[in-house]
Amino acid sequence: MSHTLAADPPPRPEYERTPLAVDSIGEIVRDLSWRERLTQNALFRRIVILLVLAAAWQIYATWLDNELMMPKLSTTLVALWDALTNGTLLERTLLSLQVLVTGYAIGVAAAGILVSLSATTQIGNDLLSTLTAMFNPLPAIALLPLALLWFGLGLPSIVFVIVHSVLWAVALNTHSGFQSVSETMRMAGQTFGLRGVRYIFGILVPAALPAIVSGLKIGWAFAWRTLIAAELVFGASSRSGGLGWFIFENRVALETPYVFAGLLTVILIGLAIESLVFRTLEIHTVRKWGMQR
Amino acid sequence: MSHTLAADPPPRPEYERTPLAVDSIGEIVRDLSWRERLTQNALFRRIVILLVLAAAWQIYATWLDNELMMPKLSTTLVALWDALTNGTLLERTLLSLQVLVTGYAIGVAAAGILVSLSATTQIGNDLLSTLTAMFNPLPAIALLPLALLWFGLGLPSIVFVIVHSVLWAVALNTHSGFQSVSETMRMAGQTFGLRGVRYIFGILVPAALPAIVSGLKIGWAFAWRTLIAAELVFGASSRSGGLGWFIFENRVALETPYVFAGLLTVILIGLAIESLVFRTLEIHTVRKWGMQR
Amino acid sequence: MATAPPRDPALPVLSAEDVSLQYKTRERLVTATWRVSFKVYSGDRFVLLGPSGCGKSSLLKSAAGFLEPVEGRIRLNGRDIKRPGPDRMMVFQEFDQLLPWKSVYENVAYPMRVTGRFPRSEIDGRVRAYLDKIGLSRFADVHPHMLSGGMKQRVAIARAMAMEPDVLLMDEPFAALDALTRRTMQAELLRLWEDTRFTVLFVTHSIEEALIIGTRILVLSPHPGQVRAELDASGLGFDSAGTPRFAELQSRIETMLFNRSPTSLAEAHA
Amino acid sequence: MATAPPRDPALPVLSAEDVSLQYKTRERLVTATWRVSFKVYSGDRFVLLGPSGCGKSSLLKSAAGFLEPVEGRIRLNGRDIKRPGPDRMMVFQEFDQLLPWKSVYENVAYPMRVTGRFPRSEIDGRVRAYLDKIGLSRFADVHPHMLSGGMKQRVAIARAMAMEPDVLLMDEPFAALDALTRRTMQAELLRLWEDTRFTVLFVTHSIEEALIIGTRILVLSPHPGQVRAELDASGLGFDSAGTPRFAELQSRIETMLFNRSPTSLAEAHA
Amino acid sequence: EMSSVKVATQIGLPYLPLIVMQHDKLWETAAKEKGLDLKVEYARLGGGAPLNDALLSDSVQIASAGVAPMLTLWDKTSKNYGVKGLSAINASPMYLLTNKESIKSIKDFGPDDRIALPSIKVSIQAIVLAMGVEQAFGPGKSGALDNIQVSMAHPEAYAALTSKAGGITGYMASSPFQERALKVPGIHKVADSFQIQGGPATLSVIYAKADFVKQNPQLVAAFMEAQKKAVALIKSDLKGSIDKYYAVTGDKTDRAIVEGILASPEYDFDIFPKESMKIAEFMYSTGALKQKPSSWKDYFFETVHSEKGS
Ligand SMILES: Nc1ncnc2c1ncn2[C@@H]1O[C@H](COP(=O)(O)OP(=O)(O)OP(=O)(O)O)[C@@H](O)[C@H]1O
Ligand SMILES: Nc1ncnc2c1ncn2[C@@H]1O[C@H](COP(=O)(O)OP(=O)(O)OP(=O)(O)O)[C@@H](O)[C@H]1O
Ligand SMILES: [Mg+2]
Ligand SMILES: [Mg+2]
Repeated sequence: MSHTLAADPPPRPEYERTPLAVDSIGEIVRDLSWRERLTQNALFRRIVILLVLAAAWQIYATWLDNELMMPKLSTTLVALWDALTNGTLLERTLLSLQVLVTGYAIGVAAAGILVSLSATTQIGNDLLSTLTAMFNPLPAIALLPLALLWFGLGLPSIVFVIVHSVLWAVALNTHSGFQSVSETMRMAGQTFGLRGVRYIFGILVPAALPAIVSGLKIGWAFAWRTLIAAELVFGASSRSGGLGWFIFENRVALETPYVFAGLLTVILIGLAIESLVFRTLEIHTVRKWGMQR
Repeated sequence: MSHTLAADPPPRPEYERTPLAVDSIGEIVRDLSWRERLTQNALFRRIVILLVLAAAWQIYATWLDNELMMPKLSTTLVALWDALTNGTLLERTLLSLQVLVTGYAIGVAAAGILVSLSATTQIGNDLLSTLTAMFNPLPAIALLPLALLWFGLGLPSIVFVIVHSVLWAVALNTHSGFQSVSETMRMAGQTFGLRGVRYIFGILVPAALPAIVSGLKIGWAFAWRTLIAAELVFGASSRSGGLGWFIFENRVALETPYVFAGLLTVILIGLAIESLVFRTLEIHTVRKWGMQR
Repeated sequence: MATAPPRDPALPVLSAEDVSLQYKTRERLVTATWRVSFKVYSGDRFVLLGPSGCGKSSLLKSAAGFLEPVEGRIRLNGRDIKRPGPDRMMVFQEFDQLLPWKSVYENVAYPMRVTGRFPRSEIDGRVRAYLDKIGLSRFADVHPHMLSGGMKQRVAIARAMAMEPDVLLMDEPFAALDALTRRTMQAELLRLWEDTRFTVLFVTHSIEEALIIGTRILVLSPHPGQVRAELDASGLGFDSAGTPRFAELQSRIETMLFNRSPTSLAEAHA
Repeated sequence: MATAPPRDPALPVLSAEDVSLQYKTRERLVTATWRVSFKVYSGDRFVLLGPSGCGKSSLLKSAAGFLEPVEGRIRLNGRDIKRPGPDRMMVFQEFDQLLPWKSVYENVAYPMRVTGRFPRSEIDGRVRAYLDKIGLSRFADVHPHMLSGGMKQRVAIARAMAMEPDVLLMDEPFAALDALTRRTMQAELLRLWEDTRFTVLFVTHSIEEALIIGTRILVLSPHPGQVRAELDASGLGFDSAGTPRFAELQSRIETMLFNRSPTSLAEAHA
Repeated sequence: EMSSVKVATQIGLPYLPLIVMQHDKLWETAAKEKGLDLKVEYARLGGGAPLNDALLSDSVQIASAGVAPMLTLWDKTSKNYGVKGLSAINASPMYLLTNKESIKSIKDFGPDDRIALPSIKVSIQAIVLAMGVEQAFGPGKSGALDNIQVSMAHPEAYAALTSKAGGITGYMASSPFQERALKVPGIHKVADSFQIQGGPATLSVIYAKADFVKQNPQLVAAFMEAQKKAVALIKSDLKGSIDKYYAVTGDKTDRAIVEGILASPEYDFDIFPKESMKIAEFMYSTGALKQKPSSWKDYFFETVHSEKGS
């Protein structure tokens, strides 16, 4: 880097101005081309992505030509429509959602308690990290005997297994979020005399919200996975089979389009929850607060 | 709040002092009682927790007195010892670990690519959030047909399923971590002319490390869960299967102590990985950097 | 609400006795202050003055109850300070002390709400009055991330002052403010003090500000901080800026801090 | 490594033409500056002076390439500024601009490494020299979270200055520094400028500092920032502090900023 | 002809002939005699559905599972892959067990009872039980006990029945769980599948895609020979075959129990299907099969047509 010393800046006159009294300046809008407008529309981009994925599915399945392994999207949609109107898909989905929401709520609440303990006491901290390291990797079948013994057959056992899948993920993320709260923010909260639960909900939870939300998202997804798997493994009786059972039944009967219709239901619900619940939550909290872009 | 105006503070003499030249002051140590010392020792606290859990297991199982549903810890330990020395547990665990690590590594790498895309382009961002919302809730069985079609029966298919379970969780957390990086830190990185991959690895990754680490932890746990479940489905090819198959075989043979020995292996590995890998990582990064307490 | 214990005005509100503060991390041990003693009496406007890194913020944090001395003791009204409490409000040096999830209004109102120090009905009025004083009424419902650095600091100042705490701890509160705003804030602080005679512990880098704000000035030596001098600055205010006592005190402090005659400073430029 | 384009000294390095800056969020629209024009020539030490919240930081961010004007244009060497680059180093107002995962040494060395602006062999020497200048050699291998506020700012200053950029953007870099350190840093900046004649765009709240540091001073009106005046301050330095020209300029600016006679300020206290 | 094939089974005693084949490399040997070099890999999977997927995706060439999954697969693939049975493996009974003294027949199960079985509605246990229910409650009433059936894997069902946990009072089992359960005090048999199906009936079968059978006639012939040989070996040397079973699977089940089951006259290995039509007809009547086979030969390859079957 060679610096040739610049010549002195040119002499310029001084000046003074009287600023205009501009009390409120409206939005200054630049013209955007329709292309910019379109690409800046999140909904549009999302729809494009979905269409591309749908086309990929249809084309791959057509090329594969193996309806028993992978039906075409069109076939799946027909099956979905049929299962919704003539079949029991709706009812089963609702049943599953109910179990799911119950398990999810309990899991999140349990995570809240565990993390609150760990945020306030040293032993709670150790307890959380030890329990998480131990139990998080355990597959649901490990819990089967306990679930059976404690809750017997049916929904409570599935709820128990879902709680297991939600609890650790949410707790881990929340805990890590709490740990990352800046020292200044903590101190600010403490000077207000906040302690215990009020401190956790007044300072730590909002400050760690980005981490909590992504924990909630992961927990939600894992709750689904576990639900579908758990309904196959145990507890399904003819009265109470949910979406998981719907998929399993059709799989055994080799009604593959219906299997995919079931899976498509899971996908669609996932999309709906993400855009209606989580995105809305994010927009009205962490984004509005400038904690996430 | 009533304020009685305080009397004026008492007059005091001014004074000046010459500060001592204290070049280096060593650590000023307060005496700690042995109780404080013990409770401040993380290892000790952890061991206490483990002992309490072990005792709870032993007592509950003894009270329950149902070896088929839940064997005593002592019985399980005997079975574990037997399976390790006379049986194939070690070999199977190693096989599983190998598959696990492969799947985990691929999953984390894939998450890295996806998140890098989403950090640099708007469409990548939409792609990530859409894909995650769609695929994360899908249970592994949904992937079986694809896995079989693409990879056939064997380890690659299990790896594929594990990748699925790791990918989304890690991607979600990393993405959320990236989004939470403070504007000032981003701008600082950009003034150095960092862009693309160098910007991601130079600024975003270290700045989002707490979130990434908890994503890695969750991913690791779910890789285990998925492995155990997938090994049941994919079973054992000519050679012996992994840990999941070990658990399944013993379950079918009603050798419950061996089932629990297998699960105990999962727990012990979980503890080992947490304290050796993740904790070490945290201590040498985010804690050292003051990003987490 | 803690009713204030009956105070003997001859006893200090806050007393530091041979306070050494250390930060311990895995790799390093940093001594922030070494055997610092001082006494703050009720109604004092006590200024901590010293070079960057000499432990001023650390002393303030210790007084707030966030940092336990490794040696010596720091006491509030005769009792060892164990933890933070709403009787001591603190304005931090960092800009991220506002709660990002609360609007400017809510940030000021929140401590009053949670401590119950004021009846609910009074809170709104107080918040509005203080927002007015800091000139941010128009930004009442804006979230902190939309404020400039100086605006954030002003909100933090309003938040602390509105609480009318018994002890107000301020860590370079006006450093990010322009000359005019700074003057206004200083004047506001003095006016409030006239009204309610709380105790202030104030950290600043500006000698002039120290003289205007402070009644007592504690000068600290460079890292690790030790007491260099304690000076009396009572009776000095905005209007004394030109007076000989002001100038004399100013140059005395400059000598202490710069450790050479103040005029020679210009040489640094040559 | 961008080789600097041949420059006509009669052309400005940086020019803002009717720049309006706005922040848009879902709930609110904030206009930071409105139709601000100025020209910075090569070798200028250009100071932005104005009340808190008037858009100084926003203008600096816009010059750095982080904020696109909604109206008007801001140009560097005749080209529209599209994105940040290592030819413009910036010292931010916030304390969290250091990379927490790098030691003090690494923080200063890092930009030099990644831009390749200096040969590898030179870097170590430069870093040590600058750490020495800011008085933090003893803290070279400490991580930023273990530094005091002022120490952090000093590291950021060293980081920017060590890069010897063509344009140096500094947002209240010395606000968190004590009087002595501040003087030293100011002197250091001036000495460096004498050596390499880079261009500085400098934000400050202190009128005195503006006069010492600046060759041109742009005075902005309160929110939303508009140009109030552009003044010539060349030839003023530390040693001019007592001179009539210094005092005259100072009071002229005070009048502009305070919008009333500077003496009446003391009344704020009464 | 292919030089390398994969065979998939599930775990359990029914697959003993395949295990003997694996242990003694019988298929390889038989192929060699026909001048073919063959490499065989045996995989054991944990369920019926993945087994079907494996076959359909050509991950394996030969699969072995219960009669019911084979029939479903035949029904669904008749127009493309033409999956059919190659041979039967074994005939063995399944017991309906209970831990309630008061239950003596299928009719005695009340609304508060719970019958555990692997995969309600779709497993072979569920189908045979439904046949039994129809016999007990009358034509068209095969679903009478549907409401008290619950899906539960064998090990859990066994544990629940024997320890009276989770409200399980009935369990449609199979070997070796049923034999073990009967040794537990308080457990007794209510019905068995031979009773319901009217005699010894095939439980597990071997099946493959039509393409494989058509394109590899020699291999298939060699396979049949090998299986016959394995069956003969088991019949002549049961103890030795059990040794092989333990060597290959590493199963930990008590040897006395295994020997007891295999020595029982009800447990028979045979390559010819028995009573499979009853199941097929029943599945057609409940709608599980869309097409009605006119005879068992519709869903078995000619490999076993020449002999008697049903
Ligand atoms: N990220 C942001 N989002 C929305 N508005 C903002 C943002 N940053 C600044 N503003 C607004 O823009 C205006 C100018 O802010 P800026 O930070 O440029 O002021 P400043 O002159 O640097 O003030 P200070 O001296 O207090 O630092 C302020 O009114 C502020 O509210
Ligand atoms: N969290 C911390 N961990 C370790 N050391 C720290 C920490 N905070 C401060 N220090 C060290 O303690 C010493 C005093 O810091 P402190 O923040 O009290 O200084 P200060 O007087 O407030 O300085 P400034 O005027 O620059 O804000 C410094 O040497 C600093 O390195
Ligand atoms: Mg400080
Ligand atoms: Mg600013």
